Amino acid sequence: MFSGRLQEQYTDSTQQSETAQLGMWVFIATEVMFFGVLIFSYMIYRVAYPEQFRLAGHDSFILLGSINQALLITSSLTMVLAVRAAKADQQRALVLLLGVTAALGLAFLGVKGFEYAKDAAAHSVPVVDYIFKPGEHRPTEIFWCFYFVATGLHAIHLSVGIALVLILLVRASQGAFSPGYDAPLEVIGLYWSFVDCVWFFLFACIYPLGRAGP
Amino acid sequence: MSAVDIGMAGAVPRSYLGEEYTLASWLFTRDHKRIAILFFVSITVFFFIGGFAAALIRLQLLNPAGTLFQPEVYNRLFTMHGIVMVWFFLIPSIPATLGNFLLPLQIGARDLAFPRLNLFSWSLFTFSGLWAIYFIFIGGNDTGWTFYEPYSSNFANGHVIVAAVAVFINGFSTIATALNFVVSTHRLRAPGMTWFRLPLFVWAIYATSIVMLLATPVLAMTLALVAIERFWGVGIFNPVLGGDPILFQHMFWFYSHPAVYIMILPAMGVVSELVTCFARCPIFGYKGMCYALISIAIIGFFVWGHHMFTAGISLTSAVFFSLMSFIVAVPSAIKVFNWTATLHNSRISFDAPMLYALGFVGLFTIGGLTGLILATLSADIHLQDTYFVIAHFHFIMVGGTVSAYFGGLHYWWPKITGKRYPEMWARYAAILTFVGFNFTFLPQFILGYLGMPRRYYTYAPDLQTWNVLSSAGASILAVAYALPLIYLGWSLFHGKRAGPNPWGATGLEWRTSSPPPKQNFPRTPVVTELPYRYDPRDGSYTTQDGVHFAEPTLGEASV
Amino acid sequence: MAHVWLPFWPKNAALSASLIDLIDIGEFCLVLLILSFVFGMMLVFCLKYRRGSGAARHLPNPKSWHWEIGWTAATLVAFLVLFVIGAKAYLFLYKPPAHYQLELYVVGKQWMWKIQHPGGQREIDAVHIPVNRVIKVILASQDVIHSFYVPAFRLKHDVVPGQFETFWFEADRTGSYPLECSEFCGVEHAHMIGTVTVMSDSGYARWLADQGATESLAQQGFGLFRRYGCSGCHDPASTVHAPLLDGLFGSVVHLADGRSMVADERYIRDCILLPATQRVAGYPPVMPSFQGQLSEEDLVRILAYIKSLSARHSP
Amino acid sequence: MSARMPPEPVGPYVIGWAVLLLLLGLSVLAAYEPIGPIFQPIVHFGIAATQTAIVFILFMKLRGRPSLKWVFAAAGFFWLMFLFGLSTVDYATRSGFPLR
Ligand code: HEA
Ligand code: HEA
Ligand code: HEC
Ligand code: CUA
Ligand SMILES: [Cu+2]
Repeated sequence: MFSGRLQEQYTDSTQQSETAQLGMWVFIATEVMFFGVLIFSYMIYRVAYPEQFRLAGHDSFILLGSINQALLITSSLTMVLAVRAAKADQQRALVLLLGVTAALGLAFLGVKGFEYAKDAAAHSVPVVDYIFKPGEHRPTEIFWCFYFVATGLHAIHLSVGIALVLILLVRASQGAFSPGYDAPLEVIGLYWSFVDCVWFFLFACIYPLGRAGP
Repeated sequence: MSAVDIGMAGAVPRSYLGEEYTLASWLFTRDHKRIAILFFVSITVFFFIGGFAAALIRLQLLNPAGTLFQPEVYNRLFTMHGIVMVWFFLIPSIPATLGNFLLPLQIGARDLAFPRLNLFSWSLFTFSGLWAIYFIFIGGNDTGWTFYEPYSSNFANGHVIVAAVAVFINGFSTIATALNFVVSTHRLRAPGMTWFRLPLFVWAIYATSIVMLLATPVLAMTLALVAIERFWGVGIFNPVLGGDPILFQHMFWFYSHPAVYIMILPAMGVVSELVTCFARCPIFGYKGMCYALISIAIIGFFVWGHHMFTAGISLTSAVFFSLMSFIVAVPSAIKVFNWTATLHNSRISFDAPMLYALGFVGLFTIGGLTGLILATLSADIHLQDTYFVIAHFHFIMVGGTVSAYFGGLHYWWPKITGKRYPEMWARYAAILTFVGFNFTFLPQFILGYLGMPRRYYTYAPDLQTWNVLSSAGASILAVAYALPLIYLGWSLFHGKRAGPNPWGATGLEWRTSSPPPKQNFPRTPVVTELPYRYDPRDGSYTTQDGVHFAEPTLGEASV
Repeated sequence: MAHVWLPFWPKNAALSASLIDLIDIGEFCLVLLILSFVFGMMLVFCLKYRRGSGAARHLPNPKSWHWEIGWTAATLVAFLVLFVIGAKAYLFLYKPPAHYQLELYVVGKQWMWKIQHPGGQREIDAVHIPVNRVIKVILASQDVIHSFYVPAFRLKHDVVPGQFETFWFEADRTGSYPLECSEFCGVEHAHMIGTVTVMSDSGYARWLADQGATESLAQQGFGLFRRYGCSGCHDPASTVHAPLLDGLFGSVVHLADGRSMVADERYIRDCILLPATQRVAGYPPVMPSFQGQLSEEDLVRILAYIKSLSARHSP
Repeated sequence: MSARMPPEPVGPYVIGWAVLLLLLGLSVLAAYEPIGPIFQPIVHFGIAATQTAIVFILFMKLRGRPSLKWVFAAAGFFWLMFLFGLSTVDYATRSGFPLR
């Protein structure tokens, strides 16, 4: 999918690039199902235990979650600008923007790690160290299970994205991309922006709960 | 038929088999045909592992006291049997081998859209297969292939996490292959190959791939949640936390019912090819067959609750799911009737692939009709989780899909290897499969109605007769399945050379040499015809690129 | 009584079995009919149109949809008929009964069935019931999912941990019949079996008396109600502002978050184990959770006690 | 894709980025407003969906002529509706739900 030359089953590089993008869209459809079913299970319990989820959500750190969302949104911008730079044959800008994208992704992971540490300090890790706050009962643990599974899987996806962007960075600095050949950038750009979208929904699941009083 | 006939001027290019001989040229190939062979080898290994477990199951059930194996061992046997057969054999069987080999050929492409992804898919499959073998060696697990909560996370004794990981990785291999098929079908069709000129096998693989793409991620997530719950000790299905075990069933069957159509749709595609070719008559209702495939794929997503009729879902939803289960059977009925109608006004020769195909139609119909009985709400209260269910799905999956798989394998064997298999032996094997199959699984319907629950290592003594019959049948079946392994292997070295189109079939895959060259076609074919332009009056046919031929002499293959 | 005249037909001992058998026999006949039709056609065509035969063949007709529409419509109609019949019977058989003459409390546990009778009699892997009585069964599981299956009644219902399931049956012949667990539940799943003994009224009365039960289930429940401190709050004399449980069972309860529920077995179970999830409107949220303190069997006893309160007070 | 196109304007991307941040701010603000248990999920998931739509259309270039890409971009979401919808048939009518 990422080799530079035209493969034998294609007639021209436009067909090849379009096809690669289509492939990524199909993959994104499967990712929607993957995260969608997790959010589905969350919704079932949220409807069943509204009060408990409110209490549990109250203990999440909305400031960190928001900072992270801002980081991701910005990284999506730099990623799409990187693709644009390649199309305009601006090699220095391309390398720079890819670098910024990866850095923003790493910053997200850093903040996330810090947030996990704070969750642990607040005794919100089921089984390992979990203390019920006043009014809380067992279903709050379901909320925290969901929290760790969902954000963990998202972090794994993001790490894969960072690795891919770093590969692109190396290849871009070797001058691999040109206005005539940017399919890998387009494809990985799609992936990157999609991982960003997943976060929008996780944010809506986790952080706004239980902030406004009953 | 000379090389000129099939539009290949000059020297015949070297076949994909003869390109290179090193191991690396196989393991790192990006040729869809070689990858198909790689898959073929892998899943054959798993078929025999799963079949070995089946043999042990039937051995245990010879005796009502169930003294051969400890209960723990028996539970691990059927779990391993189910997991291996479903995920490591049947789901990849037709798509990843025949599909991989034939899809590009039938649409007139040089390869799939993403050859590296294709190889990656096989590597993932192998990796998951190694996990599965590791899993078997460390003793397996005892949850059944359904991993029901909360048993699998908090109570099971075996290696649930290892099993879940194996299936999880396997799922991504499935997704990669399906993605490749979908994109290739959209983008790489030869000029003139419109949607309604696609062979039904391509339609079937396409429909299957759509189901794989939309369903498999759900399984991946569900099993990930099970593994995490088991590892961590708490999780979202745990009733102690207020979790709902039935939610797990919803999520599992949202995948697993569509998955049973993943297992049957490709078989339907294969059988459609075989029936028309050997009946030398165009398929009856080609478009109806296409729509039926797609509607099975779609409606198949709305019926999952029929596995949960007795599990405590609401009565309203049980009624709804029962209704949908009946509706999804309508397109299957269309297919059965169309296959039968194709035989009308035809010119049938009973070569081994056709025998397998006829066996498929019969056994699938029995399996499908008993599926309807299970979908009838009142009947399912009695029959749920009994041997009736076991018989139902073996009829469809073994009598149906496995037969179709063997039929397709024989049919395309000359294309894949360039060699003819010994026809007489193959017919014996096909007939033996049919006989052995019915011996094995017909008694199980009776056992089920008499109330023998599944997953029992011991049973009431008055049921022994039926169980003995079933075990006896299974030993016939084992022979019938071992036979092709022997003579197909033999034909690799001693088989007669096959021409490019030994059966006189119309598809593009027959318009290149056997075995095909690495690039598939010397030059991209241009499609001008509908598929299946056979003439029953004299057996002549017109290939999809518009060349008319007389009926081939099938030699020993004619009746 | 299909087993009398059909070979290999299993014994039938209940209303439900007769009904299900009737539908199944009809369906089997239909299936056989269709099979012989399909197989017959295939056979005829295969013989008539085999390659060597001299049958007249014509150019395949141009496409007409008549046949396809015809058989699609026919199957659809047949399917809808089957669906309706099956669904009606299911709703009849699976709806919790409005009226019943006896209750049976069943707790499934790896790998045994524990049965409690309202009179306080207990048995393991054996069920004794009177003939011709509508019996309501309340199912609970202590660990994993089991399934309560009596082939002679053609009935089963899964037993799901974390909730009460209810269903009913009415046996109509005396005798003893196997009881099985049909949902895989672990090593000895195959040994989670027992017998259901259907007895005449007098035999049943004698059996009950012979069990030597001194306290009824509700009385045992009352003991627990005091022991676990429930009465400390729910007693009319208590100073805590907690609802009186008299007449609760079967009534409609309004919850603090605006929903209203029928107080059935599941509701009461959740009140005791997960009180935080359903606060009754107008009361302080002080009721503690008894999750992990009460076994399934004790829960069943308390439930029987709370139900008995309704029986006493409702009109 | 072909070489030597005039570079795309940066403006729309930057505006999109700003709107996304704005929506994030809105979401945080809404979290602190007592809007009730019904509106809460509607508002927050609505914001997430809007954000996703912006990213899909702008950053992931789903603009222009209708194409196959649209179908697959929508497929996952469309299909999730069946999972949510049909399971809800069960949960909404099961005795005891929402409490299970
Ligand atoms: C390839 C696999 C496959 C296929 C295609 C099917 C197809 C069908 N299945 Fe099956 N099924 C399984 C594999 C499959 N199944 C498995 C593995 C299980 C058990 C899982 C487990 O618990 O481990 C299972 C279990 C299962 C159950 C649950 C049983 C239980 O546990 O209680 C039910 C219930 O409704 C069911 C129904 C159906 C129906 C209605 C169809 C229909 O699609 C069939 C349609 C076909 C026909 C109907 C035949 C042709 C039609 C005609 C000739 C028309 C004329 C007919 C009339 C007019 C009546 N299946
Ligand atoms: C695709 C799938 C597939 C296939 C092909 C098969 C094939 C067979 N199955 Fe399988 N089966 C399942 C899928 C499949 N099964 C599933 C999903 C379950 C449910 C598991 C669960 O409950 O979790 C199940 C459960 C199951 C049970 C019920 C176990 C129980 O509930 O207690 C039984 C019992 O008879 C059985 C028998 C057989 C037999 C006899 C074959 C035969 O067709 C196999 C024939 C093949 C061979 C025998 C191998 C070839 C020959 C040799 C290797 C030569 C050497 C042979 C000998 C030494 C005899 N199967
Ligand atoms: C500390 C006091 C307290 C104790 C102890 C207590 N309860 Fe309660 N209970 C309450 C209050 C207050 C309510 C109403 C608010 C609520 O629903 O939580 C209630 C509600 C209930 C309800 C629902 C009543 C209705 O009208 O819907 C049931 C059933 C119940 N309790 C049973 C029990 C049982 C059984 C026990 C003992 C195992 C028990 N309670 C112990 C205080 C208590
Ligand atoms: Cu209990 Cu099986
Ligand atoms: Cu199904």
